[in-house]
Amino acid sequence: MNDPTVHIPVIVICTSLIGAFLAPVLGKYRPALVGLMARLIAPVNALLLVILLRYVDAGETFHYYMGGWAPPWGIALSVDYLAIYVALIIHLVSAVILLYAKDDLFGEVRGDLHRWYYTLFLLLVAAMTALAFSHDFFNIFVFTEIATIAACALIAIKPKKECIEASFKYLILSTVGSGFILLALALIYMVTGHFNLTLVAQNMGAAAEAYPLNIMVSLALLIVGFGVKSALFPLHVWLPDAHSSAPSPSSAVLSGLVVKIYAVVLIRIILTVFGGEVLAAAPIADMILIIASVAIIAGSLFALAQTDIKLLLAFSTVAQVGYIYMGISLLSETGTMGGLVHIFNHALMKTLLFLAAGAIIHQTGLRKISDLDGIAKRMPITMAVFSVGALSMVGIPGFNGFISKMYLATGAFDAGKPVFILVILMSSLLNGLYYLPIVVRAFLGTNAEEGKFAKDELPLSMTFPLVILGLACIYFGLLPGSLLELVRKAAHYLIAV
Amino acid sequence: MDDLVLQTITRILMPFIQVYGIFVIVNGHLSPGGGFAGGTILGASVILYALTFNVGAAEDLYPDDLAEAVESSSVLIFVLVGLFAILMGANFLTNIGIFPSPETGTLFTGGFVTPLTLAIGVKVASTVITLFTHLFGEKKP
Amino acid sequence: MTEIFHVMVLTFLIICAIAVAYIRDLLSAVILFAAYSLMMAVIWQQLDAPDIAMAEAAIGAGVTTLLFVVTISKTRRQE
Amino acid sequence: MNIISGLIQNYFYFASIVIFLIGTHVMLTHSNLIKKIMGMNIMETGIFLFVVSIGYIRGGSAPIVPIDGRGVRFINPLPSALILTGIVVGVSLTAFALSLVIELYKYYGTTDSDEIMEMRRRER
Repeated sequence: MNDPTVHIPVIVICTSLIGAFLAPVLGKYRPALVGLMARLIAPVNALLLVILLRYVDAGETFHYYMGGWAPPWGIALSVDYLAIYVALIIHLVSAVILLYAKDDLFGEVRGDLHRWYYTLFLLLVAAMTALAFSHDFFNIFVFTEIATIAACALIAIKPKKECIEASFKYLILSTVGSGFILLALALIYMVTGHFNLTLVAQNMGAAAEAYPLNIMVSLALLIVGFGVKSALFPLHVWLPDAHSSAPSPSSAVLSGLVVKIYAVVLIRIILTVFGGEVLAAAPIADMILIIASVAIIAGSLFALAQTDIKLLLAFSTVAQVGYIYMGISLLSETGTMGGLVHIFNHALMKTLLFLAAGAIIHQTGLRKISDLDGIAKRMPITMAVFSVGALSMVGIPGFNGFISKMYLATGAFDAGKPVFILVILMSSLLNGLYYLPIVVRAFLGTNAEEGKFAKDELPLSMTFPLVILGLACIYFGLLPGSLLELVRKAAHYLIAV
Repeated sequence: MDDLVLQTITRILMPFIQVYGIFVIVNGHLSPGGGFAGGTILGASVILYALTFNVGAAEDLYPDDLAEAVESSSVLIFVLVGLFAILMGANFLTNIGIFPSPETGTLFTGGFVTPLTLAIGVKVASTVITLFTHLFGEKKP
Repeated sequence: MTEIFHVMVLTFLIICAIAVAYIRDLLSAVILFAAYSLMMAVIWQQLDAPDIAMAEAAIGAGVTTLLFVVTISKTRRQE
Repeated sequence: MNIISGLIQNYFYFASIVIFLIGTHVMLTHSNLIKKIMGMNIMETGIFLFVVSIGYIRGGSAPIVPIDGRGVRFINPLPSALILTGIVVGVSLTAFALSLVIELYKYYGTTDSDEIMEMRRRER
């Protein structure tokens, strides 16, 4: 273990942490440097993760023991394809969001709070990365809590009463969720005697035989606990307010990353710890499948009724989380791949849409969809990019949303449940119904002042991330090969156990 | 609250509370307690001071700038000590023997556990104080 | 004998919790909550977890109560 | 009868679940925000009690190695460590929530969630 590459997971988490706690001090004396530091940390970490990926590709996945203590005593990090994949998404997307945040923050957050904004953001990134790598219930609990507090604070930092209210609602509900998670961990610990995921998985078979009630109750509590945090359909009530009222960069990171990381953790626990026997004993996967389908349809229907653009995007997130859960609970390899690919694709699309909506609000102050007639004449680049995101969401071939939907549909077919293809088709239709009118209005509407297409008046720091995300959407729609290769390995890991 | 008796007793009591807090912190690896409990006790002494005099006095005693610096640097110390182990070729937070480790039961047996709990204790004390002054004073939290 | 003591303390805890739920005066509820936390510290000592007992006595009975009192003094006292 | 004897033997579990339920009830049904936060704390302590009582052995001793190093039966320290972290998290959640309540009071002049909802409805 003398190769320094093996330390990369820890280094990635630590650099984010160091950045988070350097930001307030640095921001006091050199305000200009804070943003620069934050914008440097994420890409550098992404680069490190790519190096780690190469290393794992050459050898095999391994576990990293904190302090050199082996599992029964120490805390382990699992360095596998799933973790690296998720961590890569986190750092790439947050790098783009941080680029965008530079100018957008001035409109939404008080100047002296900027340094604290970066602190919270980097803390959130560190906690999410740690969650992706965690191989230990103890770590999962601790970092879930850190991520929750940081996410709530990222909403409440905007001094408006809607934000504070939404943040409070989020806080209370996710505390209930954390309580359930802790109770579930206690029940699992009670019968298996370990916190380490591998050791728990080894003891799970015997424990499930001797104490089936404990295992079932803990499974239910875990699903509810992480379901609240990842806004699984009937438990999503906090999400629309929180995601729509937050500052735009916060909305993007909350909707694009935070919600999904809890889904990943839940899925990792269910598939690797509980394993096939427990899942076979009760129709857990089928139940999640049905809940996810309801989430997809209901989220889209709710979104259809919205008049506020950010609220619409927030409800769309509820539907898209349904896709992720659906893909993975199909329990076929292509289905799992579909769910995992959708994590990446949705992170790109939703970040893009929230940032574009944020740019519109930043520039014009318009939030109502009916006011957006002819907005493309004033902001052509933003609206062109928004259209790319909207078309991806609908799942037009050639954009990345299509790839994940295709895999989901194939997965449903493979799993012998072709009914769910219908759900996917229907939701695509609904997505089209609420996304395309915005695009059509913006380009063809005549409400705004007549005239030629003007140049966007956005600063470069806001246009550039938007364009990058738009190009990425198209690139991964046309050439998804390398992405799919990585996802296939991650899915293998989940299914194999 | 200009009560002479309270103020005098607080003046007398504060060092004892603080010494107890520091004792709990540095003995964290030998006896119950540790950075968290000790840090809270340490912070409570300053809160007692703030309650008997006034919040402004406590803010003068422990200004915001100092609090920010202390909080950030204590976390940084923790992380850097962990990263130092990587530099020495071991895993993160490995207790490498750069600190003296005499026989069991004496104070510095924990290797770098003692400096780490010290960092935690300082951080917690500082956080408790700033929480209080920010909630009680007129400043925004 | 310890069992009887445990059951007594636990009963006290439950009564405290119910009282916190039904008292309209927030300040009284906070004081009851402090008593609850202190009893919790006793239970943790009984459960051989002195670490938590210490943290709970300092945090639950001390800092949390203080924060509640400060908040109530800044807002309304009656529910 | 089986259930009752089980309850009597595991009175710690029983009490912790009762406390958890009281806390959740306070948290979800009371309209006052400060009461909600108190309920949150009570709920958390209920869970903590449950977790710690898992690691408890009757007749064991606290997990501190005595200086002469004799072997005694210790209780399991891992749940204690988890709960210590839980308490830290709990107090930071409480502090954050309380500061949010103060902010809300500045905007609405009340700490009652029903009244806040009413005001918001009227604004629309």
